[in-house]
Amino acid sequence: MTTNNGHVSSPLAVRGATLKFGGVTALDDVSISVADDELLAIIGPNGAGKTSLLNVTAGFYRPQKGRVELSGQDVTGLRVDQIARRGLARTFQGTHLFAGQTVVENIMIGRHMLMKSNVVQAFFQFGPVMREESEHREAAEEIIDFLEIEAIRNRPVGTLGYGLRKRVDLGRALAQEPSILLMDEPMAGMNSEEKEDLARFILDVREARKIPVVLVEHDMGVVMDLADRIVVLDFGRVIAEGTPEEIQKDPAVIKAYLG
Amino acid sequence: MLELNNVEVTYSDVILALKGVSMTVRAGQCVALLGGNGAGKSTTLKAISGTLKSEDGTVSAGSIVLDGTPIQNMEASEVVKNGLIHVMEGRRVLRHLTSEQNLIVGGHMVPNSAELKKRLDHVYTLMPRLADLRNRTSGFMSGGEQQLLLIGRAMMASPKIIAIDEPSLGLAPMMIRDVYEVLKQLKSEGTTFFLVEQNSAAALSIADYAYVMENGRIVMDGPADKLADNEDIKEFYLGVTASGERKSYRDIKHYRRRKRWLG
Amino acid sequence: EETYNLALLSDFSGPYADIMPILAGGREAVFTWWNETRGKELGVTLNYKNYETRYDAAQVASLWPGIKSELDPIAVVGLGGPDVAALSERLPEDKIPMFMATAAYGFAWQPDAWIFNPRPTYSHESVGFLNWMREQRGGDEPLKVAILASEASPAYVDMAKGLELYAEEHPEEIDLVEVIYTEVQPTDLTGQMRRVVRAGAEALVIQTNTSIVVAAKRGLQANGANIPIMMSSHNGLPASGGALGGLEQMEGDFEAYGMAIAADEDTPARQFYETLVADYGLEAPWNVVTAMGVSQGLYTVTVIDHAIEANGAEGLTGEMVREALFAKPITTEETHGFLPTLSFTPEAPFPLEGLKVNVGTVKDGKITIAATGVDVPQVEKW
Amino acid sequence: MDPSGVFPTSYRSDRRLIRTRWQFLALVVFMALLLLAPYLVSSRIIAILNMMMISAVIAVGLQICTGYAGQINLGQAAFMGVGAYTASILASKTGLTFLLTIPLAGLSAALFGFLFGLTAARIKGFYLALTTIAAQFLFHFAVLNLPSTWLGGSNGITVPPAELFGLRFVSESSQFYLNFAVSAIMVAGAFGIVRSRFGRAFVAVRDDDVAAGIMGINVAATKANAFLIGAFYAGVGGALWAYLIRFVGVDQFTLFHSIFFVAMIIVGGMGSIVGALIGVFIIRIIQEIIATVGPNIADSVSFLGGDIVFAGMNVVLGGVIALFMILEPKGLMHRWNILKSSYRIWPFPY
Amino acid sequence: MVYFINDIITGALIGLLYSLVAMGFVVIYRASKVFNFAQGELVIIGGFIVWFTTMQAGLSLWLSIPLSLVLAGLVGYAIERIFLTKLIGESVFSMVMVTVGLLILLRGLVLLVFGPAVRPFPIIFPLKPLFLGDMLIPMNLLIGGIITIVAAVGLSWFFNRTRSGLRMTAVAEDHVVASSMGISVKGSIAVAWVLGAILSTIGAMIFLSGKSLTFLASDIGFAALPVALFAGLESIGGLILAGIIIGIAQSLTTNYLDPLIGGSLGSVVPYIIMLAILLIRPTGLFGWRTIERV
Ligand SMILES: Nc1ncnc2c1ncn2[C@@H]1O[C@H](COP(=O)(O)OP(=O)(O)OP(=O)(O)O)[C@@H](O)[C@H]1O
Ligand SMILES: Nc1ncnc2c1ncn2[C@@H]1O[C@H](COP(=O)(O)OP(=O)(O)OP(=O)(O)O)[C@@H](O)[C@H]1O
Ligand SMILES: [Mg+2]
Ligand SMILES: [Mg+2]
Repeated sequence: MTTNNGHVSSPLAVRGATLKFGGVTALDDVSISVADDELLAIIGPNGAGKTSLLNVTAGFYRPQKGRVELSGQDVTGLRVDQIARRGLARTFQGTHLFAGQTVVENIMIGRHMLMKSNVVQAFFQFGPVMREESEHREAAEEIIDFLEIEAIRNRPVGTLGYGLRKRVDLGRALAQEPSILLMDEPMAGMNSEEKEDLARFILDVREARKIPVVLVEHDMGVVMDLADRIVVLDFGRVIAEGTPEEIQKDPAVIKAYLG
Repeated sequence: MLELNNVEVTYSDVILALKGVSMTVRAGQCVALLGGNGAGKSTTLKAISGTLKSEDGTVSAGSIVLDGTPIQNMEASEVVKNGLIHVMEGRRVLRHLTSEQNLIVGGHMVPNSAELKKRLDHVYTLMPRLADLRNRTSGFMSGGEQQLLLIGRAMMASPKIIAIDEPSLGLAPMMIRDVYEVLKQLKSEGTTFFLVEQNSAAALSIADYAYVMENGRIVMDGPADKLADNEDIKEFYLGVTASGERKSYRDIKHYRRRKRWLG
Repeated sequence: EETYNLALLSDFSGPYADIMPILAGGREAVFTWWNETRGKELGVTLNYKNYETRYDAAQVASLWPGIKSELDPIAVVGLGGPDVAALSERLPEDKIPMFMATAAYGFAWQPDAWIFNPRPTYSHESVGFLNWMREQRGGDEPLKVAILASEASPAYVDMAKGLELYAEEHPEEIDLVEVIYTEVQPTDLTGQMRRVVRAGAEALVIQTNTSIVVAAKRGLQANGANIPIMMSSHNGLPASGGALGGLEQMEGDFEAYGMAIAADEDTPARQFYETLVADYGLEAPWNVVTAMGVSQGLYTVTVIDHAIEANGAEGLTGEMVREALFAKPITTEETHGFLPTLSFTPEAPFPLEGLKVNVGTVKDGKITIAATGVDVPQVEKW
Repeated sequence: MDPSGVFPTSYRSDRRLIRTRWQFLALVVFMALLLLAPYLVSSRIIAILNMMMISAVIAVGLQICTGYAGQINLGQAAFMGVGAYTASILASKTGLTFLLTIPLAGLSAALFGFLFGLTAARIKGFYLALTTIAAQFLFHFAVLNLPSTWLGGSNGITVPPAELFGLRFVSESSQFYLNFAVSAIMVAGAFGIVRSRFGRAFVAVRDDDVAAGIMGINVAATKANAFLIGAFYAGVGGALWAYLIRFVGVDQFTLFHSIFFVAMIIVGGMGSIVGALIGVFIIRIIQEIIATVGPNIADSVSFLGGDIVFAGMNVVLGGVIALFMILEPKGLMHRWNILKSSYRIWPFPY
Repeated sequence: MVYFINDIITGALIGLLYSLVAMGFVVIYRASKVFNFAQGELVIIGGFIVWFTTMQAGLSLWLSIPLSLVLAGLVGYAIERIFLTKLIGESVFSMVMVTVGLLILLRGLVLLVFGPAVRPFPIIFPLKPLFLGDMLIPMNLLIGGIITIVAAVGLSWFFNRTRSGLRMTAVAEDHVVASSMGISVKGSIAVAWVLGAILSTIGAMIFLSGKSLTFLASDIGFAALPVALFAGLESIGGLILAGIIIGIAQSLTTNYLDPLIGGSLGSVVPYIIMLAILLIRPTGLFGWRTIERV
């Protein structure tokens, strides 16, 4: 992708982000950039700042220093929903699903920002609203099909096990038709069969949507197999960056993380 | 020590989540419970610890006996007084309290402050990371840090039996090793464990006996080492092929999926 | 033998629940008395039924159609503001008059009313009292007055507003030195009372409620002052004295309203009360609330009496009852001295001419009549 | 609702509120009965129905704001008051037809609600509940202290009856049709709103406003919208109220009235339009029963004395609310939903 | 000037009375996360208990005051047992809503049991004010202020420094987690209501001493609420500052602004101040900040 002033811009770039909470430095001058259609993994010990990095990217935290760019546009300081509307979707560490709502409803909420009807139309339930509902419902069902969660379609999410919730979480993010997807520990709480499934889903998403994915994950098997490139954080700093092979051999990474 | 006989659990009076589960945990043992998503593992733990009520669930049949006392549908705080602590999933720390206050609350039944201090030190030596974080507001800690705190908090009560839900969830590889070291240590000190895990390899490495649950029923059980050799377990839970190699996630076959997306 | 129905609106569970049983007892005893005396002569029985309004306009509005279809009353015996609010537009349509017990409110001061008060507005009553007090004091100076009101209810605001306007237009009579707004159960009025004392107030008008009287009294006592307080019927001397722990605490304070004072003296009103107690099952004590209920009952039955006289015992309608009210004054004899002679006109819901108030006070720990038939000057509508 | 084994075949049918012919029939019969009610029952009952329909509009609005969007609102009576005053002033001073005053009343209440909704962007939970109480007190203060030529001050405002083509809505039954028409539109609209993207956004903000933001939902705007819509309903209800009582005064819109609206949605169940309707029905019925039966009890059991019976009103109402919370904390609709899902899976318990 | 200072002092003391009533409220919140809408009703119930033991039973103050506090505690306990225990395990929201029901119910019960009459309230604190030169300070408010400060310091120490306090805090954080750690949620909530009822009764004594008692006295509950929110729902110590600020503001408004505008701005001023502070600090001056973590 090229911007008008000519230089190549990546779908997502964080430049020199520093984030402090009181005395705690969660991020210390972190820069990453994601290439088109790339699967970038971010790894690092607990408390290294991985989630914080995603939060800064998504606009949930505002870095004290540094900038966040989406396709070359500076989005630092925008509200989360504004950033989401620019095509950034994420899944959560732990779940932040709407527990009382069913799976379909959760996914439909993901489509909220793509829908256009206004309150008056909704009140009178005429014309375009109904059509729009059906269209988006169809898209939601497609995602449900894809993630193979048809059976639990009408179950309230609060009654699902941890693993299924993560799948719904992914579905909801996909429903936003993002141009970049951030995933925070999607595999946590799954057995290896389920991890295989989810890995397949992630690969399929990339293939079908051609969007870059940023993945934070502790399961080294998953990370090494799926990632095109890995960034390693420790104490809020990037300590290594490279292909899976390089990272696996990096002594600093072994010392800080792999053990 | 802990015995479940034909336990059935119903949520909201309609959803039958456990359909006659029986298992036994002997004193000093570590028993692992494996199973896929939604199999009913967490439900089993909640049934034991009495925390079902908050989700509108009840033990609708069968009995749960802890050291001779029937504890099905008992008040959660009473179950704890009988010596069982449940470490819940979902990283439920007391968010506005500091990490150390969380630990102190965990040890609230400790009679005197000298003993409390001793236990705190014990936790800090086993998990030095928590010592660094002692004055952090727990709600702001990272996911993994919270997970550690939960384990530490359970230790503070020094229960006879710890029922723990996915201790390795969200922990970095090194940290998993450390935590399992801690569990082993506690086990050697005589604590009984009832362990629900997705990280089956880790779980089987410390467990004496294991149950596999699917769809609210126990489908397989046996000594941990026996199960670890089972073909199906290897394939689905340990992620190794029959030949003993780890498969690559990239090689998962498309044909296993029923349908391609946006084809 | 004819039977007519009266609908009685009551508040046993709202803000006036404390006085309701007594007030209800008073008016019901009058109906019993009338049925057994005049009613027998005329061949008419008055039936009545209580309806609980909770002092809530919604409840009144919702009850009204039922009252109409169930009772088809020839008159409504009302209680307070919510009844007026809910029914002021309905009664003219349904052609049923309503008779109230209390003083009137400014907001109901409209011509061609179907709702009537035997007493003028609270502001009329306080103005009448204050003028009397100024004459008692003598001299040409205006009387320095403070008002203690509350915004908790618009009715309370209304009471203050009328007096304020009068004072503005008659500076030579009343000098309003302070208008203080407080809560219905004030925390402490020491500071406010100090301002009143410093302003040299000679009278303190409190027509709101008993709790405010008590708090004001304590505030005055703390300041070592004793400014006479003027109260109205619903928060008068016995009620306020009782809430202070004894009438003697109210020594020198006043109550003033256009109705008989329930004093210890032997008055015609007192005698009639004794008759009701002795022969007609009245259980209420001799106090202002009973007096209010009895006077309400009395002028209601008198109007009906007049209506029967004019139209015969058969086929009486609400409209006839209202006409009877304008046709002929209700004399003070007919109400056994409970009310002055009342001459209603279609101009206002209360008599505009010949208004009088009575003043009661506490002397040596006893309620005594300080003045009767005090003239009320003309008060402009506010 | 479909029995076990019947599944929807299109997304539209899955969304449908009325699923079977029987349901449709039941609805038609219900509406027809309501329409004919003035010819079938006494005017007392019609008066009760009038009260219920007006309360229903207001409670449904509160349900959207509190039940769906999770913004606890103890100022609904104030919002209602704004609507009632707007309609009264427009009707009495400009003689505007009710066809315009009612929506305008809704809009002015919506504006007032929106202002408080803006605070909801920052203030949450119980803190917010208390700021809505502030709305209640400020409304009271404003009416009494603004020049009385504006809002009538302590005098209140007399309202001319609603009129259409020379027909005056003064009798119980003519008002019934006015209330019926407006409340039917408002309730149907509420169903539309809660099932649209707005309803989903409300629920999202209620359940987890952090996640909602990350889903691209503007959280602050959504909360303000919830207040706006809730207040709009209150305003419309207030206008109906003004036309019903034909006199508005500030003491008709107190904190206690707000509390009763909250009680209605509690009893019916949070987060359900039908629940709000049920709640209105139950609370109003209890009020009416006590008001009707009370005097008879007082008459026949004289030793109880009138005051005991009537003080019992609050005890019974409060008791019913407390009892509902204890026995059915999620409201009646929840019990109904459980019944429904058992029916859906019957005869297979799993 | 003297009068101005006097108004400030009286205002501050009235503010402290609000703090005390608010304290009952905060204590219940701190130990159970239940926001008790029926706080004003607890005050009148306390008031009626005091009235009953003194005026009705005729006990001396030395006997009746402790007895009233015990009875109030019992009433608090009973309310908790009847209405809240059954809801443990349900959402906190349900519990809060039950207090809305309680608000209506208790009002009715008070009417039913004590009737609606305005009753004299015993003179518990000397009626004679304290004279400081030209200033006079109501005795009940002065003593009440001292009691309030002592209670605030004590309770604040209890909740922040002792292990029992920490235990209750844990309950307020998360009922399920607390009970899964062996903390009796029931016990904590019971203690909270007992304390809340006792504090309300003390509040009633100061508020009503030498005045009169009706069910209208419950309005103080809504007058005190802004103080609690201003301070932040978790902060007991903060109530003192909040009460003083709101009390002074209210006193100055009623004494100097109201006469100018001819209205009752004083009664809404606490709410206006509260709104302003919440817009700046959404959880009050000292309340816990909401933790949002993804
Ligand atoms: N809002 C906050 N306030 C204070 N400290 C915070 C906040 N958010 C994060 N931190 C701290 O910043 C550090 C980095 O946290 P972060 O959640 O980014 O870690 P992480 O790499 O995602 O760890 P994990 O793998 O355990 O999830 C942690 O020590 C955490 O305690
Ligand atoms: N509150 C609830 N209401 C209704 N059904 C529930 C509830 N909680 C759990 N269930 C259902 O009970 C079954 C067992 O759930 P449980 O949480 O025990 O699974 P799990 O084995 O722990 O799964 P995971 O590994 O994903 O955590 C699931 O089908 C789930 O949907
Ligand atoms: Mg993280
Ligand atoms: Mg689980």
